[in-house]
Amino acid sequence: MTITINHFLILSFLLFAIGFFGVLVRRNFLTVLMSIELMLNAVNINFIAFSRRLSDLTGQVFSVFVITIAAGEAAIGLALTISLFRQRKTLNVEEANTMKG
Amino acid sequence: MGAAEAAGSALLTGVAGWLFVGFALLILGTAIAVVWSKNPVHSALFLLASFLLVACVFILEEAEFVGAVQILVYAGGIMVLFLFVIMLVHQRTAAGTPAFQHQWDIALLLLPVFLIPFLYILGTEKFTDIARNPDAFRAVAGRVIGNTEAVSWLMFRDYLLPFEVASVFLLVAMIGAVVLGKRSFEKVD
Amino acid sequence: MNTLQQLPILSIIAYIPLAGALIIMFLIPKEKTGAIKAFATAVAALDLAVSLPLWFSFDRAKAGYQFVERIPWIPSLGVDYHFGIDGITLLLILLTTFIGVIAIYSSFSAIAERQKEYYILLLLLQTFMIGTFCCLDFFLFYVFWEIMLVPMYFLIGVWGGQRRLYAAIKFFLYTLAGSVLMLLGIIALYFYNTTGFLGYKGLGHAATFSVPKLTAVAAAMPPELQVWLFFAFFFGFAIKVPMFPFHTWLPDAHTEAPTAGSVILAAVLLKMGTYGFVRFSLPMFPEAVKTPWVIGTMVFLAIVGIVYGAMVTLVQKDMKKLIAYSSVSHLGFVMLGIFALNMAGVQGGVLQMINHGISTGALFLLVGVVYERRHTRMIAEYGGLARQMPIYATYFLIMALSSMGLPLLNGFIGEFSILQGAFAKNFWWALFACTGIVLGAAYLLWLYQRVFFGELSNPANAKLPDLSFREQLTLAPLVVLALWIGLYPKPFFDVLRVPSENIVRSVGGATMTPPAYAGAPGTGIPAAGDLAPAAPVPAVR
Amino acid sequence: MKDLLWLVPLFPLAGFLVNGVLYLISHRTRGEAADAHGSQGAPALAAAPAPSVHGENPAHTHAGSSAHDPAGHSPIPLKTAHTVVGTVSVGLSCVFAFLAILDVGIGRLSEGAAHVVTLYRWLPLGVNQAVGQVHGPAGEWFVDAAFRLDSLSALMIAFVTFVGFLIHVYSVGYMGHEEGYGRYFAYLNLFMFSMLLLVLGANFLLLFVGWEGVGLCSYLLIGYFYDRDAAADAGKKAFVVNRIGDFGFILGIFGIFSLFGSLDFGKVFPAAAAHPSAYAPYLTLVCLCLFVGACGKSAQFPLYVWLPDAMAGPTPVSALIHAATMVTAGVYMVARCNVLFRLSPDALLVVAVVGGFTALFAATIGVAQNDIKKVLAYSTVSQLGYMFLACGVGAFVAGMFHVMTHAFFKACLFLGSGSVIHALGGEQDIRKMGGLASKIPVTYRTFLVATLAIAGVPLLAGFFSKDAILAAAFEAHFASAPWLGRVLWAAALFTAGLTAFYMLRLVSLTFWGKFRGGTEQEAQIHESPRSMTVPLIVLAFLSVVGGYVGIPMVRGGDRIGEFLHPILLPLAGAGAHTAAHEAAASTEALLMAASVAAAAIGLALAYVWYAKGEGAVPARIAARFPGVYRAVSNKYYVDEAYDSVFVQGLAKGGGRFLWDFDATVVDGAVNGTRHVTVGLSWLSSFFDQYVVDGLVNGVANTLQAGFRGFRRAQTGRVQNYALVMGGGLFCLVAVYLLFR
Repeated sequence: MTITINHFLILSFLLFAIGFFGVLVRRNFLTVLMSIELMLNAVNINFIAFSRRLSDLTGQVFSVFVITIAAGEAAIGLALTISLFRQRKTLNVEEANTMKG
Repeated sequence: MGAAEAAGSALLTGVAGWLFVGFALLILGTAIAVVWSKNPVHSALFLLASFLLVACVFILEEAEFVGAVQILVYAGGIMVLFLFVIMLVHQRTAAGTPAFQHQWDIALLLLPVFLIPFLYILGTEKFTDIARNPDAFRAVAGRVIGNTEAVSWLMFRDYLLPFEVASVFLLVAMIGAVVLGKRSFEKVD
Repeated sequence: MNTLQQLPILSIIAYIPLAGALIIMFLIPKEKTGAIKAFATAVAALDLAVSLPLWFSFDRAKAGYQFVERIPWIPSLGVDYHFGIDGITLLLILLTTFIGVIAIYSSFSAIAERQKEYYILLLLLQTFMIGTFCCLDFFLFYVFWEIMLVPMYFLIGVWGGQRRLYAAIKFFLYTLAGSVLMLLGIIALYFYNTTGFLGYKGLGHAATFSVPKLTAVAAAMPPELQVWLFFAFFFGFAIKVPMFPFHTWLPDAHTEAPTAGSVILAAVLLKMGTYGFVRFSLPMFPEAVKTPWVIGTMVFLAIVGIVYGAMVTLVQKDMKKLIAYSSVSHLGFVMLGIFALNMAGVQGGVLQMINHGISTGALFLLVGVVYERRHTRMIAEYGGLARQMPIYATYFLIMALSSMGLPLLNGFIGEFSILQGAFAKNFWWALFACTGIVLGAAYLLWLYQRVFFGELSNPANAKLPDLSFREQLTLAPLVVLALWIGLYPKPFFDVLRVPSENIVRSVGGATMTPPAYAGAPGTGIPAAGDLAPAAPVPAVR
Repeated sequence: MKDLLWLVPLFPLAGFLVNGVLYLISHRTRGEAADAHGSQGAPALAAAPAPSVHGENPAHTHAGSSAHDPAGHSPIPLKTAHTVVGTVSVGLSCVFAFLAILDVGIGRLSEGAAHVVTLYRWLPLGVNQAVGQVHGPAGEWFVDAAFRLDSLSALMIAFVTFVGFLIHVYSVGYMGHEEGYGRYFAYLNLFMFSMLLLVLGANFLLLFVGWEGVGLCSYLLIGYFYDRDAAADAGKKAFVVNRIGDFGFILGIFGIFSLFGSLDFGKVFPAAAAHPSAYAPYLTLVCLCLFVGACGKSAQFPLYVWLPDAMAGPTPVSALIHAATMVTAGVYMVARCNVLFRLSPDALLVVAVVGGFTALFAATIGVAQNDIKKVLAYSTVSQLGYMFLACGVGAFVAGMFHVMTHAFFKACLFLGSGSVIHALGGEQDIRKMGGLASKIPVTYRTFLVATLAIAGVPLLAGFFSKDAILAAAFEAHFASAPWLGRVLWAAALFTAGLTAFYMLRLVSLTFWGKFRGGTEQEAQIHESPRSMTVPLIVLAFLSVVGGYVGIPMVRGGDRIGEFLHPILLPLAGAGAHTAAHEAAASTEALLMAASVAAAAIGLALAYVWYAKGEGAVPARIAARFPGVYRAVSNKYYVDEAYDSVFVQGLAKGGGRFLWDFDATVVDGAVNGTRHVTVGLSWLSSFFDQYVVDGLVNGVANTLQAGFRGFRRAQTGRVQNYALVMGGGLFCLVAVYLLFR
C-alpha cells in the first residue's frame, strides 16, 4: 500500500468535515469545542504531510503554533462555557441567542 | 512509479502504508464518535483517542516533535481541561433533548457540497509524493542531528518573533479565561 | 504682534469643552448633578470668555485667514492639522460659544436623568462644532463634520420626546447620506489635484487636503467637472441646511430633541450647511455657480423653501414643529441671499445665519419654558397666557417679532439685506421671496394669538409661574443681541465685509465691475410694460 | 436746538421703556403675590376678563378691577407714574418738535431748507452696482440712521405730536380704570416714537422702520383687550393685511435702492428730477409697489378691511392711530415720493382711481352702519380715499392739507364717540342712543362742530381742504383717459354728499330725539371728566380754524401751499402734472358752490329723514331694496370673501395641502427607503417566527432546507452563522477555482 498525498488530503478533509459538522449541529457547547479541536487536527495533518513532501520544516513549526492556538482557544472556550453555564444553567448553544434579530 | 519518485525515497509504502490506513480509519471513527455520542464524557474520551491516533500519524510522517507536542498539549493539557470543565458543570443530558440541532440536515447537505471543490482539486492538481531531501526533517545546516533540534533551530531563529507573539497570546488567553470565569461568579450572585 | 496671535487660540477655544467633558467624565461622580451643572456651565462660560478676545483682535481689513495654526498630521496623505478663521467663521464661532453657554444653562431643570452624560455630550458637541468652523483642511473638516452627528444623535435619541428614536435615526441617516456624497466630492477633488480620476487628468501636485489650496485648484477646473462636484457638495450641505426637498428630517429632529438640543440644532447645526455653501461651494465652483440652470435651481429651491415652509408652518398644531418649519423658511432666505451672488445678498445671508440662530434659538428656549411647566407643546393646550405670564409674553413677542423681521430687531437687517441683494439680481426672486415675509407675520402672530391671547380657559394654565430669574438670564442676552444687531449692525457688517467681498469676487459678482446699469444683466428691475426678468434696459444717456 | 431733533422721537421711546419696565415689574410682583396666596390667583383670573359685548367697558371693568386689586399693593402711585411718564414724554416731544421747527425757521423751511441730523451709519451693504448714477457705477450702498426736518416733516411732527399729546391727556381719563393702564401708555408711547420715526426719517428705510413700528403698535393696541377674541383677531388681521401692504412697500424700496444706489431722500429725489427720462421707465413699477404699501397702511381698497375691525381697540387708540396719524402715513409717503410719482403718470392714475373708488365705496358702507365707531371708521376710509384722490390728480398739497384737517376733526369725532361710549357705560350701537345732547353738552357741541367740519360746511376746516381736492380732481388731466378727471370729480362730489348725510345721521341718532336705551342706563349718563373734555374742545376749535391756512382764491391765503411748496410742487420740468388747482377763479367758485350744494343736500336729507322722520324713509328704502340694503350693511361681503378665498382657501387650505404633501410625498420619499427596509425586516422576522415555531416539524425536503438555512440567518445562534460562513467559504473557493 503506497500512501500518496491524496490520502492525507482525504483524511484531513474528512476529519475537518466531521469536525465542522459537529460544530454546526451539536447543541452541547463542550462538544462544539471538541469538534473545533478536530478541525484543527485536520489542519495539522495537512501541514505535516506537505511539510514532508516539500522538505520544509516550516509546516511543522506552523503546526506547533496551531497547537498553541488550540490550547488558548480551548482555555477561552471553556471559560466561556463556565460563564454560559453560570448565567443560563445550560450548555445548550441554542439558548445563547441574545443576538437574535 | 516513475523516475522522479525513484530519485527520492517513496513515502509510506508497505506496512507503513497499511498502518496509515488503519490509523486513518480509526481517526475518522473516533472523530465520528466524538460528534455522535450524547454524553460529553464519552465524547471527550473519543477525542483523546483521536488525538493520540493523530499523533501516531505524525510520527509515521517522521514528525516526531510535533507528535510529542500533540500528545503533551492535547492529550495532556487540553483533555484534562475538558474533563475538568465537564466535571465542573456536570451536565446531565436531559432525556428528551436531542443532541443535534435543527439544522443538522443542512449541515449534512453541506458536506457533499464541500466535497465538490475538494474532488475538483484532487482531480486537477498534481502534488508531488517525493521528498527531495529526505533528511530535511533532521538536518540543521546540512548536518543531520534530529527532528526536535531541527524544529527548535527554525523556531528560535527564524520564527522567534511569532514564537514570542504566541507566548503573549497564551498569556492573554490565560488572563481572559480567568476574567471570564471570575466575572461570571459575580453576576450570578 | 499681540499675544493672541502667538497662542493657538482657536485650538484652545475648540478643546476647552472637550477638556471639560473629560473632566466631568472621569472626575465628577454622576450623583453630584449640581457640581456637574455648575462645572459644565463654567466650562462653557470660560469658552465664551476665551473666544471673545477674537472679536477684538480680529483684523477686519485683512483678507484671508487669521489666527492660523498649521501642523502636519498625516504627511503621506497631505493631511494637516490646519485651523484658521475669517470674518464669517468668527461670527459663527462666537455664536457657537454663546449659544453653548445658553444651551447648558437652560438645561438645568429640563434634564432630570442621566445628567452627567447629557452635559458631557453637550460639551463634546461644542468642541466638534467649533472644530468644524475652524478647520481649513478637508480631511479634518470631514472628520469634525461627521463626528458632530454622534453627540446630537444621542441628545435626541436619549433625552428626546416620544418619537425620539425615529427622529434621531432619521436625522443621523439623512445627514450621513448627504455627507457621504460630499466625501466623494472631496476625494474627487483630492485626486484631481494629484493623480487624476475617472479619465480626468490630474494636476500632479503634491497631495494636500488644504482648503485654500484645493479651493484654488477647484476654481480652475473645467466647468462640467465643477458642476458635478458642486452637486456632490450640494447634497451634503443642502441636507444640512435643509433646503426644500431635503428638509423633512428637521421638523422631526427639532420636535423630538430636548430644548437645548433644538436650540443648538437651530442655532448652529443648520448653519453648517449654509456655511458650507459660503465657504466651499461658492469659491470652489464659480463656473458651476454661474451656470444659469444651476443658480436657477438653487434660487428656485430657496424660494420654494421660503414659501412652502411658511405655508406648512401655518397649519402646525405643535409649537416646536411650527418653529421648526419656520426655520425651513428662514434658511430659504439665507440660501437666496447667498445665491444672489452680490455683496448685499451674501453679507445678508451670513448675517441672517446669526440672526436665525438668535431668534429661533430663543423661540425654542421659550417653547421649552412652557413645555417644562406643562409637558405639552400643543398650541391648543394654551391660550390667554399673556395674563398669567406677562414677562414671558413680552420675551416671546420680542423674539417672534425678531423672527418675522420687524425693523429695529435683528431679523429685519438680514432679510432686508438678502432681499435687496436678490432684487438687484432679479425682480421676481424678491417678489416671490417677499411673500415669505407676509406669511411669516401670519403664522407667528397666529401662534402668538393662540398661545397668549383670548381667555385663560384651560385650568391647567391658571397657575403657571412666570419666568424665573434663571430663565430670564438665558433669554435676556439673546434679546440684547437681537436689539444690537437690529439697531447697530455695522460691527457685524464690518467683520463680514472682506470675506464677503472675496466670495463675491470669486464668483464674478459685481463688487468692482465697471458701470453696468445700462442693459447689464446685473440689474433686476423690469422696465415699464415689460416685466420679463431679462428685459433689455434702455440706455440712460 | 435743531440738532437735538433726535430728541423728538427719543422722548416717547424713553417713556415707552420706563412705562414698559414699570408695568412688567409691577405685574410680576402682583403675579407672585397671587401665587403666594395660592388659591387666590385663580378666582382673580376668572374675574379679570369680564368682556362686554360691544367694545371696551370702562365703567364695568372699573368695578371688576377694583374688586380684585390685591390688597397688599397700592396701585395709585404706580398709576400716577405711568400717567406722568406717558403724557409728559409726549408733551416734551411736542415742545421739542415746535422748538426744532422754530429753530430752523418756518420761513427757511418754506424756502426748501432741510435740516438733516445723521446719528450713525446703520446698514453698510458694501459695494454694489446701481442702475442709476448717484454714486457712480458701483458704489457703496449704505443706510444711515438720520432724521430730516423739512417743511413736510415739520407739518407732520407738529400735528402728530400735538394731537398725540391731546389724546394722551384724554386717555388719562378714559383709560383710568382699565387694567393694564401702564401697558396702554407704554404702547401709546411706542406708537408715538414709531410715528415720529416715520415722519422724521431721512430715508426710505427709516420711514419703513417707523411704518412697521406703527403697525406693531396698532397690532398691540387693537389687541389691547387681548382676552377678547374679536380684539385679538382684529389685531392680527390689521398686522397681516398691513404686511401685505409692506410687501409692496419693501419691494418699492428695493427698487429705489437698486435704481439709485441710495435710499436717502436728499439723494434719490434730486437724482430722479435730474434724469427724469432715465428713471421714468422703471418708476411705474416702483411707484405701484410703494402705493401697495400705502394702500395697506392707509386702508385703501382692497386692503381697507382691517380698519373697521381695528375699532375693537380702545377709542383713544382709534382716534390717534386709526384716524389722525398712522393711517395717514400712506398719504404722507406718497406725498413724500411725489417726485417719483409725477414721473409715472400711470401710477398716478392708479392712485387717483383707487382713492376715488375707496372714497365712494366706503361712504356707501358708512351709510348703513349702526355702530358709532364703525361709522367713523368707514368715514375714515372714505376720507383717506379723498386724500389719495388728491395725490393721484397731482394735488399733493391738497392731500396733505386734508390730512391735517382730517386729523383735527376726525380725532375730535372719535374722542367724542369715546365720550359718548364712556357716558353710556360701553354702549356703541347708535340705535340704542338718542337724546344725549342735553345730557352731555360739551361732547355734543364738539361732536357737532366736527361733524359739520367733515361734512364740508363752508368756513370750517374740512371745507377748504375738501374743496381743494374737488377742484384738483375737476381740473385733472390724464393723458391716457381724458374723461377720468371729471368722473373722479363726480364721484368725489357724490361722496361729499354721502359723507354729510351719514355724519348727520350719526349725530341725529346719537344726540337728538329720545333716549332709546334702558332707564337704568339713562340714569347713569354723565359728562366725561375734564381730562377728556378739554382735548375735545381744543380739537373742535382746531376743526374750525384749521382750514384757514389754506384759503383759496385769496392772494397769500394758501399758506400751507407755500409752506409745502418746495417739496410737493413739481420740480422744474419733471412731469406732466402741473398744479391742477391753479384753475380760473370763476371755475373754482362754481366748483365750490357745487360742493357746498352736495353737503347741504346730504345734511338736509339726513335731517329730514332721521331728525324729523325718525328713520321711516330709510326703512322704507331698505324694505324696497332688500338685496342692496343687505349688501351694504354687510359691507358688500368683502370680509367674507377674503376670509374664504385668502385665509381659509389660500393660506390655511394651501398650508394644509402642502403639509399633507410634505408628510406624504416629500417625507414619504425619504421614508420610502426606510419602509422598504422595514418591510424586508418584517418579512424576515415573519419567516423567522414561522421557521422557529412551525416549520421545524413541517415537511423539509432538501431544496427547501437549503432556503431554510438562509431564512434562519438572523437567529442569533452562533452555529447558524457558522453554517452560513461555511456556505460562503464554499462559494469563495468555488469562485476561486472557477476563475483562477
